[in-house]
Amino acid sequence: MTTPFREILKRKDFVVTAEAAPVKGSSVSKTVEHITLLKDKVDGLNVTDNQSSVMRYPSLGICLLIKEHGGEPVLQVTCRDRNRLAIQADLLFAYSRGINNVVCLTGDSVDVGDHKEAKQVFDLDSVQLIHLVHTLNSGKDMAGNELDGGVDFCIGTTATPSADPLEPQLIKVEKKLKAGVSFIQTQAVYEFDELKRFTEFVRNIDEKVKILAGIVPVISAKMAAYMNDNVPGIFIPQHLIDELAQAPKGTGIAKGIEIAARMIRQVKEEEVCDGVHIMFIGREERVPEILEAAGLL
Amino acid sequence: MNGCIVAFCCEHSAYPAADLAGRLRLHYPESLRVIRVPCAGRVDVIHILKAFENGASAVLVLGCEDGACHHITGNTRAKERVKYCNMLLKEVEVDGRPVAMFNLSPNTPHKFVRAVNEITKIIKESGR
Amino acid sequence: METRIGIFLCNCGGGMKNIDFDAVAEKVARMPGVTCVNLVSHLCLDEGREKMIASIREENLDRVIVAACSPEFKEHIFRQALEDAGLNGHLLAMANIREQCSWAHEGDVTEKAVELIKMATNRARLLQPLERKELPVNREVLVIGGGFSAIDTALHLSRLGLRTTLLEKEAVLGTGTGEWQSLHGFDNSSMTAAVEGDRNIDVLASARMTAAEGTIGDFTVTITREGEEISRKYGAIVLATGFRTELAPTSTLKLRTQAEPISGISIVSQEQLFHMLHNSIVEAKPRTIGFMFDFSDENSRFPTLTTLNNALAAKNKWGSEIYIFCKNVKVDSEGAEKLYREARECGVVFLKCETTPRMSMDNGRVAVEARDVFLGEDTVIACDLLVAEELLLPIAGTETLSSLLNIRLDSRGFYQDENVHLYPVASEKKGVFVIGWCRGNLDMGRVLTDISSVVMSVHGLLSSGKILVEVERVKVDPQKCVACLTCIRVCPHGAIQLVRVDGDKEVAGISDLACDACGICSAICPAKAIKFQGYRDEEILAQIEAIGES
Amino acid sequence: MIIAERKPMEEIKQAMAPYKKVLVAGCGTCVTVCWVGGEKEVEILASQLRLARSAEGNEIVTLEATVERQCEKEMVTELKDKVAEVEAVLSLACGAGVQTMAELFEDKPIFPAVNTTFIGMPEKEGLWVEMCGACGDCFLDRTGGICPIVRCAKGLLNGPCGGTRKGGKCEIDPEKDCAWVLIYRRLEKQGRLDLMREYNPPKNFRAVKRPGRIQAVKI
Repeated sequence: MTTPFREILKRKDFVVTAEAAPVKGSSVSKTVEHITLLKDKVDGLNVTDNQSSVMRYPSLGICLLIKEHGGEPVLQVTCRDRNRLAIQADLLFAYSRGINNVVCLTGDSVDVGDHKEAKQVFDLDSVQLIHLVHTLNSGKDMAGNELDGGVDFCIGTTATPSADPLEPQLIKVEKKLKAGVSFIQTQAVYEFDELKRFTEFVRNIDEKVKILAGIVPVISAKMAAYMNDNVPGIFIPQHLIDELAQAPKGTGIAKGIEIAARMIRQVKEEEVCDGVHIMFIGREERVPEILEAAGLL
Repeated sequence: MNGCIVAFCCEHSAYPAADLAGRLRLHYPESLRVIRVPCAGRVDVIHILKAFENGASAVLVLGCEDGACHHITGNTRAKERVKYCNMLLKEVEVDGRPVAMFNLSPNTPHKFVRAVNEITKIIKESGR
Repeated sequence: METRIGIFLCNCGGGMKNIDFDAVAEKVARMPGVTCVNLVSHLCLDEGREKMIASIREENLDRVIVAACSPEFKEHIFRQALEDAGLNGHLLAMANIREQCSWAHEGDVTEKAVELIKMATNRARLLQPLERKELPVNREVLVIGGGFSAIDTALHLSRLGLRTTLLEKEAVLGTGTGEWQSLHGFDNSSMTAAVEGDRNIDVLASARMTAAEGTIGDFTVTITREGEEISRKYGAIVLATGFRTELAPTSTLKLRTQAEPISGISIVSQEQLFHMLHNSIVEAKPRTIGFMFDFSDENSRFPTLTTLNNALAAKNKWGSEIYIFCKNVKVDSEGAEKLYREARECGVVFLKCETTPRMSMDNGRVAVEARDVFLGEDTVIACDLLVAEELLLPIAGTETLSSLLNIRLDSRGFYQDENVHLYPVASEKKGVFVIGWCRGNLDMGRVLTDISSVVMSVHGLLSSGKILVEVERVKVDPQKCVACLTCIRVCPHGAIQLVRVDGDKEVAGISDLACDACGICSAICPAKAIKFQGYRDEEILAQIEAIGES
Repeated sequence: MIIAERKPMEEIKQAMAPYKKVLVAGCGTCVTVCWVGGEKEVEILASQLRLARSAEGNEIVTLEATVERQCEKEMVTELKDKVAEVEAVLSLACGAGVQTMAELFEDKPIFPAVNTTFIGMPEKEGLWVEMCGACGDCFLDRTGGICPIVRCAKGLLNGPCGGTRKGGKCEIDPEKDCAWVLIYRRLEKQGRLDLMREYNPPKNFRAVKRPGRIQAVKI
């Protein structure tokens, strides 16, 4: 029996979660492999919700698989694809099947995804979504109706510490904290000082909230440049791009893992955050190497 | 189908250039019909379209040199309009009806004749 | 009432042999509305004009077609003939059958001539009379600037009886440029004294223009002086704001500031050298002096003159060895050739280099390393004093002034200069002029030309106190205008504003004074509400329709 | 003001294919101002159609007319005689104008020649930007007079998303500003940033009961 994520956040000094990206299609065997490989090495497996607006297997479905295979799922819910009715319904279903952790986020615009002509919903925004989960936790739905069997979610959200300008982002983080979250997982960060500045800001508002630093290994200078141009909210500094460019051919992944592990170590040693959230999209099988290099195994 | 070339000539540049071409006896096709305008920027899309409706085989818009328009922006606007006209004509798949813009100064009659010859060549190549 | 069109054919005394005028006359006479066709051999001469006037009167014509030479040459003469016959001059249409028909083609062009006349006739049917009116203008002139060109312009205008205000941002006139002008042979102090003694010139020092509106003949300018706002009215505005210099970016060593002690300075500006030469505040005479110019900005007439003057003065006063590093020496300005010869004769060495020389400090001296293209070898010259290359740049505030007055800057940030149609001193806004160094890097001769040009232009515009304008030549139809502001945004002359008509409705209104009759607005109006008399859509399209008719 | 965009010519040409005589009808209000459906555009579209058809050897006759507001029955009625003469009408008005025309002339096929896109304003000559989403529940008072409903690509009500690009540009288009960064700057300038820190609850999307219908007070 795994420990509920809520308990881990309370007890553990350094929390580690990893992302399990859903597949495009119905074949989940590979995902099951990743789940089996990672479930005991990390404290929670976090499932994205049509990430980058690319249609995939549902977050909820993968969370069920994680649950079935004995892992601790963290359900990501975006506001892009569902209105308030659908979101509430999904959350009721999730809770009834033992999925008790939810990350509330806005979601990327459909313009960046593979169904650009879709109508994007955004009936709610991420702050309102956090409020909504609290409402459900209190035994009522958004319209004020009593629920027959309530829910009790552990609520998390996301933030972008490297945004420019930062101040408007921080105001939004402040609103999220006031709405009440147990943890924040950040967008990928590459500058330690940015992370430090961000956590100081959060600590000033909420001492108890757990902050998990987002780690996305970059495996080539080309990928870094691509991400800078195309992935919303990601800013990879030039010195890292240079470091990657200098890595000998064929050692890109190793270099990426090295850089990621270095960041994790620094985060842990300087006690800047309460943990990390590792997103090695498409290379989930190599997450253990990062954990090992960072001394987390 | 009259097959003429209609040339809208700015009175500050192309029109005197055309006069000078005549005085120097620089010959060009007889099918040219000059319409004098106060500035290339006065030439409107509808003037060009109507010239084609009337059977013109090509339209020239001739204005002052870049950066030296008597009315500052008239020549650049005319260039944009000519581009727009080409787009409108392409939209309706009316091929081989060239609209072109040339910039010249009043003392360049050769440039005027070259513009006329160039458009004549384009018409001939398109077989109209 | 049916139109009565008279056609006047001129064969230019037999200068158009490839047109059969009798055939033309016969064909054009058949066009509807044509009352008479007259064949004249020299329509532009007195005899021809008299015939024309008589015919207009006798036949009671209300439209006149002249088929002759280009309207570029004689249109105004024929217009006057119409006026003399009691007809509005704008009821004339010309067919250019000489330059653009007879002379442009070999072989018989009778048919083309007929068609050109048809085009003109089609247009003429639609022409409307255009009234002219005298509008009063303010005779006062605002000259912005306090340097040589500003002062000289004001003095000239005053002598012609036009009151002038000199607006200077510094506390006194002539600051900053005094030495430059003395260098080129002008006495600054006597000029400022002349201004002070001139009752026609009003000096507003420590003052800036902070707002401007209105059009030629009627500008309202807000001037801010020591926090106080003054509103004044002028008929014309002359910008003579001068220039500033900056060390060229190619110079790798820093220029000392003026505040630092003169002794020990090894890199100086032209102005600092001038100071050293003329104020005798130099401890040790520099034995070797280097000059650099024409590397960053090849438009170097002014730096050339300054260099030659300073080099000669240094040679005479200190007997220094002088080396001039430059790409080219531009000696086409007045007096430059002579100065250059003098410099060569007294031993100044010119080194022609394709690339900017390298400079380094060497024991308090500046080592200049250059490759002379004629010698083809590298030369290193240690200079006690190096006069660095300077760039001439627009003064701070140029952008502010240009946006206040709505005039453009060129690619280098100077006031409109490159446009040959406005050359040398007009801006795109009627009644606003730019002269001297604020429109670019000029030599003294050109500055003097600017001053005369602007004085003539302003005098011509304002001296009589009124301007003759064509009334509503370009006009907005208030019924059709949807006040979309497009024309206001596109007018290159700032001649259109929102106005209230019929009590309250806001529509675009064109100032007859400021309008320069380009027709850009009438082409772009999405509601087709702007009519440009003589070039209305109808008038242009009528010409197109005549093409190929026959 | 309502902003529209001309439909692709191909679509218009196909729609007009069965007809020999049509009325091209413009509107003198919003679409004139945004350079899409005024007298000038009517003239150009009619000319284009004639050129296209004459190139096919299948001439079309076009009547042209522009009324002050095509969304007013009384004004569209002016076109009665012209409509009677033609087989079809090509309208350059917004959707409201096209429907007014269709309702008034029930027996005639009416075709839209433009796509109505948004409520906006000119940012500069010839560039129109969306400003209002007609949500029926205006809260510009809380956002420094900048509407996040339409100026934020996601219509977020509580601050920027995490995708804001460097320099405060939008996630989906580096040409566009992030509305929430604009709101931040405006409120900061006004010393009213506390307003941005306040929670905005979910929006009432039934503020206008669709289809919208508003009865003004009868006076």
